[in-house]
Amino acid sequence: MNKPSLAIAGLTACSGCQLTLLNCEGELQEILERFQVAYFPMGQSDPDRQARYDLALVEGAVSTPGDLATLFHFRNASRLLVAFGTCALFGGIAAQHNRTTPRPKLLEAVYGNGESRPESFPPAPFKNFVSVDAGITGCPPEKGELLQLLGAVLAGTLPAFPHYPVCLECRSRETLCLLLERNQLCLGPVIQAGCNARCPATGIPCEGCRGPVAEANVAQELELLLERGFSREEIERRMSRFTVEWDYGQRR
Amino acid sequence: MGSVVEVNPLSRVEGHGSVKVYLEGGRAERVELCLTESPRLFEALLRGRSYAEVPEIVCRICSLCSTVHKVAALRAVEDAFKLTVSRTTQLTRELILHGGQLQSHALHLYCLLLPDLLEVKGVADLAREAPDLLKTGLKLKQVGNLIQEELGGRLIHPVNITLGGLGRRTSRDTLQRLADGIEEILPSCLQALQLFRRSLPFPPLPTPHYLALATAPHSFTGEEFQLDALPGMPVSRYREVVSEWTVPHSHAKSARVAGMVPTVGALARLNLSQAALPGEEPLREALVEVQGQDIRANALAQAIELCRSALAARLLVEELLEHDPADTGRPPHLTPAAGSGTAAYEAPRGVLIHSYSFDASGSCTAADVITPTSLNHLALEENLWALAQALDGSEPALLTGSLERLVRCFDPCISCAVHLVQL
Amino acid sequence: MTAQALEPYLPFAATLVERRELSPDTALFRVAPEPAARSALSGFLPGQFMQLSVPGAGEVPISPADLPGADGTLELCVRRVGQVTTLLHQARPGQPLGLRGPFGTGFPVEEMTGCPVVLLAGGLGIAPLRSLLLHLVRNRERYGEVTLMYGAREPALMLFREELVGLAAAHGLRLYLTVDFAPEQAAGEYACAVGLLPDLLKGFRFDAGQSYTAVCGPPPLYRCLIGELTAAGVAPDRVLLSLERRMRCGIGRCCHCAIGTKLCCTDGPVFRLSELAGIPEAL
Amino acid sequence: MENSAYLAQESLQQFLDTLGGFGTLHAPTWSESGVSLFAPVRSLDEIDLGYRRTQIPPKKYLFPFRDTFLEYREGHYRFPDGTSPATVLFGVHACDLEAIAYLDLVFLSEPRDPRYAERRAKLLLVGISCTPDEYCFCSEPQGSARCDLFLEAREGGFRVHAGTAAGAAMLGAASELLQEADAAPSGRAPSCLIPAQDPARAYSRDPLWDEFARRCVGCGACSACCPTCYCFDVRETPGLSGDGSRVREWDNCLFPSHGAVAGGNFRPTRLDRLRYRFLHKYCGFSPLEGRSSCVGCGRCKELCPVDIDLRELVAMPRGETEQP
Ligand SMILES: Cc1cc2nc3c(=O)[nH]c(=O)nc-3n(C[C@H](O)[C@H](O)[C@H](O)COP(=O)(O)OP(=O)(O)OC[C@H]3O[C@@H](n4cnc5c(N)ncnc54)[C@H](O)[C@@H]3O)c2cc1C
Ligand code: SF4
Ligand code: SF4
Ligand code: SF4
Repeated sequence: MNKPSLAIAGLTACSGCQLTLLNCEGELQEILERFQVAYFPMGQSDPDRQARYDLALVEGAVSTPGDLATLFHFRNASRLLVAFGTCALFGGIAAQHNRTTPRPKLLEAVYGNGESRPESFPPAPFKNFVSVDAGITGCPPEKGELLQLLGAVLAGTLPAFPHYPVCLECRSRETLCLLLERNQLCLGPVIQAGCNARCPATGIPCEGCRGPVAEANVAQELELLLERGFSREEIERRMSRFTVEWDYGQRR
Repeated sequence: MGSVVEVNPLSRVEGHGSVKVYLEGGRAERVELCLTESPRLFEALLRGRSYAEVPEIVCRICSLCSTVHKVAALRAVEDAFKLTVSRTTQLTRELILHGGQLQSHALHLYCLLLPDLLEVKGVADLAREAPDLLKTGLKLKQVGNLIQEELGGRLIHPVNITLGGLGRRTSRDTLQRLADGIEEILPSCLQALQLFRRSLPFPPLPTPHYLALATAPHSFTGEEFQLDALPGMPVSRYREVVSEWTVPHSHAKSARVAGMVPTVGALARLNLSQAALPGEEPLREALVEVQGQDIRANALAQAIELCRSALAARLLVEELLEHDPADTGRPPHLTPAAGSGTAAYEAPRGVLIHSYSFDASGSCTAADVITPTSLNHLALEENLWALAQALDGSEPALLTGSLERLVRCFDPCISCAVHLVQL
Repeated sequence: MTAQALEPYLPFAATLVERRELSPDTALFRVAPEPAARSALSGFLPGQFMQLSVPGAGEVPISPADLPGADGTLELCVRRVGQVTTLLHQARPGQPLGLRGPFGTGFPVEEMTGCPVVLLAGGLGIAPLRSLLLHLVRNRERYGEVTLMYGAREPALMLFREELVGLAAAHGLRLYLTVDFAPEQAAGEYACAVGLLPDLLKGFRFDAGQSYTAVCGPPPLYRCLIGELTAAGVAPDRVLLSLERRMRCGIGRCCHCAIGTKLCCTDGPVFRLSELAGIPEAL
Repeated sequence: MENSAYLAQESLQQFLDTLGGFGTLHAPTWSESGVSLFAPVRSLDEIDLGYRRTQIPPKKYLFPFRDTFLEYREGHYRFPDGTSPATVLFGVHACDLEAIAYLDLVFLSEPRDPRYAERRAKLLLVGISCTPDEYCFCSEPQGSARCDLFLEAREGGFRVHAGTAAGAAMLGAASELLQEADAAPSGRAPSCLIPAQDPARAYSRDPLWDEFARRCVGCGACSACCPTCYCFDVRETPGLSGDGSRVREWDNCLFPSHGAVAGGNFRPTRLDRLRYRFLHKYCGFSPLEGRSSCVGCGRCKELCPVDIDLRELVAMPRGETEQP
């Protein structure tokens, strides 16, 4: 069998998604054996920019003209483009102020008005610019889901990730519900599971790092939290930490 | 006519960057290090966020050092609120930082640097050409990560270490498993000393001005900086000694400390601190070897720290196992108050400073993060310049290859370098 | 004993033998089960379904388009819509597959003997009805008049057209083919009417009192056709509907396929209209 | 040995030690974070004898949240190796026992579910009397025959009754700890099942339906924690080396994916899904049509973040129960 060629790249991000690949210590050697690594500057010199890729894992949000060019390059050069991580899927941590503060203001706060101010626009997810074939959510993504994706691609298909909220995994682990029992600002009911409720399982409310679950009842979550005394402003701030594009009236 | 030789992108480093050498009549005229990572403007992200959110957000500056960013941010917030944490919490934080250092050094040494020693292009080649060495490195990394994941609840951007305490105390069973894991890798750590003793075939480079924190044994934090032989400077007054500015060609900032060009990281730490751990006799020779060396010895210094972290982690696990079961590390209830706080930590790559101010409602009014890579920025440029001059007239391929290797010696973390935060 | 009898979840081994394109997104797959599994398939009724596994992607319910052949092979007519079906469409002959079944109720072919039968197929609904049709044709003398009305979106998507026309000629079937729209009639193609199945049914005269009707097609089709059939006077227990739902296990456990309090996999997929009375969600 | 005996409270620890000889002892206890759960225990003081309800019911022993039930290699499927350990589940309330009896009907009817059957055969059930609280909606049953042993609370101890041969064997092993049974058992234990409902109610126009559909956050707690909910989803997970596994996992009728197919959804709205839940709980799915599967444990009511109690739709008075 031909080895599928693999590209791993990053846009505006913390490199956590790429690091997640390197964190698959037990499987990394097998991965490197089964794929032909064509582009992976973080781990391999002389990346091949001319190649065509069977699979491109691209992390990060799109926030500069350079990012956009890179994204288009990988879209055009790849059979399967995977939005790798929450930033790529939802904009992520860097996009949290998109709705509240204009970009130039943010830039000015860091770089002043000098010439060294980099060109940049509000960080946006891939789907605003190109079509993607699959996504792995999470900030950082789960190793297990990355491995599932790689296995599925080798098998000629894409992984079947579940689409339900964090609460299911949280309950199944028999942990205390922080929303009901501790009146904490837990976003579990509206967030995509797959992390096995990492945070609630350690006693920390879900901060929503995996983005919205399909057809979330956002309006009801909002009501639940308002009832518990959180201000609308605080709730929205928390919800927008990883995803700005919430429809707070959605009940679907 | 002038021409430019470029290394773009810098590979096998974390983040996006490039090096440009401007040649004039075949001679190196100028070297520019451009850290081109897209900025995420963390300062603006933090403005108006509550004290509780600051560490959660700011740890996303960088995945590789997310643990130490998180701990530093927590400490800075706690400092602002004059909060002390329980012994369990302290020990857990120290242990997870050693996990972080193990994982980071193992990654850098075995996946990013080793290909240079073996003259191959990267980790994929290693899997073919040196699978056993790679496997050893990955095993070390795995144990570091196991510590991070078990204690932090998540491998990157840990959740269990929180303001004033812990989500929950690590169970005895888990600690026992960690102890077993650490025991297993101790021999490999010692082997790393031999492996990374080989230095790169460069001409000698400028002697660094080492900068590190004065820390207690197996701790990562301290109240004072040490810069070469200069007397201690208190962390709380870091602004008086650190001067930072932006440079036109790079998204990162450069810094001087007390007017000097500092070098931070493993090499600096080992040159400045003498604190030894029990059981570290086998390290002595290597420790002597890195004294007074230029940045090429950073790899050996990291290997030494790999051993130290494993030894320290073993001690910490034991201490945690024996420590008072009543101390669960449960965080106290916090009432926000106006204040400012600063904390400095030794990240794997060197000194890291977090500093925040809050108003009476606990909302963040000022934030400042100085990362090791910005502290190293000037030293790195100086070294590049020195190397470019020494290699004057060489083939461009040799020149760029050598420059790239030099960059790797510093183990720069570009994504954090450009996310400096200052309000 | 076959593996099937032992373990309801364990697919028996099967191999892809041959594949034939039927339309741009649909193909006919000939699948050979391991010899030990043949006895499990011997009682197969038209309208029953199999759970087909494509290793790597998973398992999907498929109603075979014909009864198992003498050599034990099955014909599966599958449209490429998602993960499993796409992987199947990429498979080459020799590809190992898995099969479980047959499951569910089939068409009551015994009860139907002596009666006229009207088959109404929309789109891919032809797959299970083809196995019924082939059964009727092979036992032609035991049934009354056989009619097939088959509607597709456009001529290119009409499956088995030549075969159906040939069968009609050889066995005296009444065959009505219709398409929602016809872009351009290419020379040499069989003519087919343009129009919707329910409209076609409106003008159709048949012995409604005696006839069994079998319907399979996309969900919206059922409601329109049932209106016409009951108006024509077909008894609700002679209106046979082959329904589709999400299915995971095929044996009444996973509960995805519930229709009211019935389970599509065990009480169906072939239901009588009379059984579905009082279940608003059924159709 | 009689099938019934008296066990004094003081002998309970020794009795538990004896039960431990029949399998790993699991019992109601508390998690570190304060959740009531069934978990392995070593001694009596870890057990909460007066517990109300565990968050996750005993179904987790028979039908775990995620279960790899097939593996494949080179395209051929097989069962994974390994068998489940013998387990003594101590301290199960009558409602949860009733629920297991219901699951038995589902999974042990032909064709038997091999994974369930294997685990069920290794699970010994020891029931115990309960004290209903405000969430319970059963009729306060004090006993149950749907277990191997039942411990009915008595002055200073328990009346222990063996319902199966395995139960009798446990009694036999503990004979030294037991005394002659006191009085007769306290009447026949009524069933916990709440009455079956007319499916037409699922399609009623009651405005409460819309209110529930508006509120439900779709968290899935009600089904995940229901002792008789057993919908499962199946996922195939290819590995890196051409092998793979097929996993089944608790599914949940409140999730949009439950009725989704390529190109559509048979239960597109939350209202459709709540109606489904009503039908499954109170009307029964074929072949158990006409049977309620609600044992009145009260979990869904207690754990729903938005206080949805589907029984309000039929205004069932508390204590109205059905005799099976
Ligand atoms: C009784 C029965 C008989 C069928 N017969 C045929 C046939 O002869 N030919 C044919 O092409 N198709 C048939 N189907 C439909 C076929 O099962 C689906 O097209 C198929 O499951 C899609 O799977 P997928 O993985 O390719 O699609 P995806 O969209 O990737 O599906 C994901 C999962 O959803 C479920 N799913 C999606 N669509 C359906 C569906 N329509 N019905 C049930 N589950 C679904 C499957 O479990 C699948 O694994 C039948 C369905 C049923 C219920
Ligand atoms: S803690 Fe959060 S995730 Fe867990 S059940 Fe409660 S709301 Fe859901
Ligand atoms: S619980 Fe929430 S914040 Fe935590 S890892 Fe899961 S999705 Fe992310
Ligand atoms: S527990 Fe309540 S909110 Fe959650 S799915 Fe069930 S009914 Fe909906």
